Amino acid sequence: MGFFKRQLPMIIVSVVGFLMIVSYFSPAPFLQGMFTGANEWVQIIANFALVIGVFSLMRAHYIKIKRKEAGYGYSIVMYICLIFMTFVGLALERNIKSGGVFMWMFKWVNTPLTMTTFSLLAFYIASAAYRAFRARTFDATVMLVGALILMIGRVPLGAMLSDFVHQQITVTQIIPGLPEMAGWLLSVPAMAARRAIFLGLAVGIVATSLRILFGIERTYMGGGD
Amino acid sequence: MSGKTHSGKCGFFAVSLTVFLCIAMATVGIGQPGELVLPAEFKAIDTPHDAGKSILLVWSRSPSEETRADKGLEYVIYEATSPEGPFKVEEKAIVGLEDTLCSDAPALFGFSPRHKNFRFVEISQVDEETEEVRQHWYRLGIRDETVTEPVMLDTIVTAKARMNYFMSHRWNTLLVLLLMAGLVLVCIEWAKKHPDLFIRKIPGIDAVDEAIGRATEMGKPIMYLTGYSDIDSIATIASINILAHVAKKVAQYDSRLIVPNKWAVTMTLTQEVVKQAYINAGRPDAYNADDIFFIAGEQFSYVAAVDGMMVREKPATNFFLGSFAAESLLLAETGFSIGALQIAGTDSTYQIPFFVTACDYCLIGEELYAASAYLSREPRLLGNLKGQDITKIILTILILLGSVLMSLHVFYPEQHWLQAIKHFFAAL
Amino acid sequence: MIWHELLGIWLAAGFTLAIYSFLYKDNPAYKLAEHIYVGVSTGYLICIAYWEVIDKKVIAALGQHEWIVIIPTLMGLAMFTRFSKKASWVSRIPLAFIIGYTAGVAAPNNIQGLLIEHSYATINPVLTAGFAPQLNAIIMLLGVTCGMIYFFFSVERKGPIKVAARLGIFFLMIYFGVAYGYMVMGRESILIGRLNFLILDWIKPTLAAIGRLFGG
Amino acid sequence: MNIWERILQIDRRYIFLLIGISGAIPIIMSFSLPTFVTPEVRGVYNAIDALPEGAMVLVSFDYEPSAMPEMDPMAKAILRHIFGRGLKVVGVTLIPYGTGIGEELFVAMEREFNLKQGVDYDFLGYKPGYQAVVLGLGQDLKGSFPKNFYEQDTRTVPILKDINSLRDFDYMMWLHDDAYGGYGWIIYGRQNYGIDIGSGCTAILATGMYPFLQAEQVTGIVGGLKGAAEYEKLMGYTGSARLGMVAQSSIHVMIIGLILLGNIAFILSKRKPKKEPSG
Repeated sequence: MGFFKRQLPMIIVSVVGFLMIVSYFSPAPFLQGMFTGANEWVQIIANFALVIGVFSLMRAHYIKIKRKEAGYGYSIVMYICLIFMTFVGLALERNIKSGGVFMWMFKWVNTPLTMTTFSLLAFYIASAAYRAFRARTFDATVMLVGALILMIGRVPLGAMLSDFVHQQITVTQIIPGLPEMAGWLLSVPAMAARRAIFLGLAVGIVATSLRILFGIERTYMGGGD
Repeated sequence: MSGKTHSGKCGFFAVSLTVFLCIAMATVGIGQPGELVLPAEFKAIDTPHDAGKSILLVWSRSPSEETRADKGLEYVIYEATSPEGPFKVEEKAIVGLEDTLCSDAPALFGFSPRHKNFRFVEISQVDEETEEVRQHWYRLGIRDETVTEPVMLDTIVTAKARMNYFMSHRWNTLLVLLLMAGLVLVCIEWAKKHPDLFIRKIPGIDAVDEAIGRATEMGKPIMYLTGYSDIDSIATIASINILAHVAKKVAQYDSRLIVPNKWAVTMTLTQEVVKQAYINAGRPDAYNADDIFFIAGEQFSYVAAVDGMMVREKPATNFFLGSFAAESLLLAETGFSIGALQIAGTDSTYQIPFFVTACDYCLIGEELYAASAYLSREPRLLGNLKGQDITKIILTILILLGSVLMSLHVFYPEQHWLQAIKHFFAAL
Repeated sequence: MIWHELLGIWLAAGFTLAIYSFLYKDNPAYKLAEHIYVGVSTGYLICIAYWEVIDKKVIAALGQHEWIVIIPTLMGLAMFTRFSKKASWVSRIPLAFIIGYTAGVAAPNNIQGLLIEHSYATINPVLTAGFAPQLNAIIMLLGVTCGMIYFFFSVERKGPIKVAARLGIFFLMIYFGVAYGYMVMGRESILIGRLNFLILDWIKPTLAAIGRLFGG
Repeated sequence: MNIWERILQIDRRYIFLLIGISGAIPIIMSFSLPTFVTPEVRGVYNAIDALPEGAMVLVSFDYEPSAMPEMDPMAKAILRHIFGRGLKVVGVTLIPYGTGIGEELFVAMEREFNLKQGVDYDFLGYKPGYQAVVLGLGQDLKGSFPKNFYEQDTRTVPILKDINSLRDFDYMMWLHDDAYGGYGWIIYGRQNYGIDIGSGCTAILATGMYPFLQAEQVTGIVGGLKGAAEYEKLMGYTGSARLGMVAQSSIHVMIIGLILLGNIAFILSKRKPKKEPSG
């Protein structure tokens, strides 16, 4: 039994991974077919797994309802919405993409909730910036200056401001305007740092993948040998 | 010298270059601007690194390109199913002067500068009706606005489309992969002999103990998020590896660990990992599977639910490790508002700034992948970090050297080997 | 205006305000919106998963006698063995398949897409025509190499390495600030979208309708 | 605790309030700032304006719902221009979410211009494969989309009668929030089938599109809310984009002001706050 529980999954990981690598380097149709096939298989498995996720969600709310925990009424609402949406989408409407109750729910319930939750970012981005962008240390100051130049330089205000200063004080004309500075910061020093991050990431990702394929790293399977 | 050039092709190009130069000089000597001059060389070869569906037709540039460029000069390819013909009157392909030089397609021909003197076209050998690969024969014509009929070259060429098993233009990827695989294995052996390997401090990971201790003291739970991506992202796997260490410590400290998941597969894996960690810590009874659950499957409903849970459960510590998208700041700011100590780490470069501003500690990019090894202190994994470092050192040296050579190339433009390192890194 | 659209606008406006109420503090309106959101979005996800994957890729394939699709189906079903204590190890097989796939795809793709591509973009002549491009090339090269040195894990930070790593942090900080500033505008426009909806699609038409009602 | 220290520790909910108000007021009051039209937006406008009556325009709706606040005002302004001139539109999308977006826009336009599906416009819908879809459309439109979004046989749809490939379109508008398929429309659509393309994209993506403008692979770029506002200006109306631009500037200035205020307070209070950012 130990073989099926421990070794077999590791063998599958290595074999599947190796085949994927080979198919990356070969144009042979059967390998390419295997690559797309594997991609579809992963999708199919993940979609079956969704049932387990939904089961977990329903169980968590069921426990709340059963124990009549504070706010269990919300869990009942969750149940109603989930069952209603699923019933409409699976049983009532075969063509869910256009018209109908399903798309109406998507358009007037799901989308506004998505957009609104997303838009909370505008508030958070302001409060986080207010708190963190203070000239406390050298590093924090560098961040602050970079953020300010970008924020001012990329709106019309930045251009107007630079033009005004350039016209008033002729000497400042040797200093580039804020939009140019913003563009330069983005394309040179920030790009350099981003590339360094990317190169480090690539090495980290590949090394982690190889550790997994060689069976050196197996913590994700519950660890132990 | 680019490694992409095959020796056979080298010979072919060397010969054809000579022929081309002779003819070019001859025509210039004759200097008849009124006549179209035929290319000196016309050849068919199998398309390298394809599945055997097409061939390439390659010919030397006609000297007329120089003299009659403004006359809409173009080449015409005629096709036949047998060498005797008949060559279909309808053109198989018309080849203009833009983007058809062999040097425009280094993936097929490599970077040799001589390819500037040749043009090519890729021709499918698949029969449109039967979808079978069939051999064809080709002739080349040249024409411009001033002539009604194209001037035809007598040469009839053909090639068999062969199946290639290796995408030769990806040899650089293969080389890097083999190098890294070798380094991984070598460094493991090395680390077994040198267990006391130096690893620099990673502040975010050093804070893990403090963060868990804090939660225990306050009697509040710890929240751990594996991020936005499913298990198809290596960052998620890295995060699950870190979770194993965190869970073990949580079990030892006797705190509560909450792991809300966005994906069913990560939920399954995180349950497995946490359960095993509790077993390893000798406290299997303390493991509660209901604390590792699926909370919502869509990006912002996940945010709404996790944020709601955060303000209600008030965890003392938040871990955000894995891939994150727009939700990074939505989670971290809510975490800040409840006064949680927050440790974040992500490979999503655009989200790192948000985590840096809103969290107490942030693992930047690669540090996320190093964290598991750092926490485990296992020689095999630490040796692996050494391997990563060696790769980066080699990369740094190559980048510096490459830049120096490229600078020299500015002064010696005919020394094409100076571009070799840059060309090695060309993703074709 | 059609009645169901009017209902939709009012519903959407209500949800928008409910979510925004969270900015003040957690409250019943937010909780209600949150639970509805989780229910609806998960239901949506289930339907999409069924129609786009199970129906199109499994049932349709079986209809065309592509029996190979039975293997991933069985692997998918094997995930359910998690509910049994004895057989739960079977679920490791589909997990192993997915992880093998992930690792196998990630390794070469990241070498090509990140490592090779960004190295290629970095290697440029340092000595070029003009002072400005030359300076930029030097700064770029410096930033990339020092940034990489910052990530070295097994090299002690002393002497030149310390200086380089420090310089690397400097470049990283510029990037963080610049990237933050760069993202601000896009985030603002999302809020504008919501405000536009609330004011232009909801409040103003409603006020206009009330005005018509009483103003004759 | 002096005033500066109080400002430093201000409850973040006041910040939220300031942001909300500074965004809402310009929209409520319908403020508008003078809008200057940039050449890249004019490039798209002029290209559409120069099309002969009855010309065919392909529109690809390649953006996700999360980009709708930025993209919808732009898409509406451009579609109004196209339909207002009596041109015909065929819609398509390379991403699954694009179907909902495309359908909704067509429904809105149908009402506004009294259009008829199948005669004045048609929507092909979604097909996976990015570049493969572009290539498929380039070779055989009806073969790669046997049925349109409304489940009709594309061979029987009147508007598609003479449309067999990308070559039969007079212009293409690419509305996108990402470089789907690695700029498949430009690389394959433009280079292989010679279709003129206008790009409409999010502000973040616009920077990355400029090389294509310089290489004349797109006739113009409409970038983000700002681009949409300029297009509305060209069309001669003040829509949500122009109102939104003022609101956006106002929020933007507010955030900058807050950061500056925080720093002034910090310097004047000379007090170290608890939380340090880490790197």
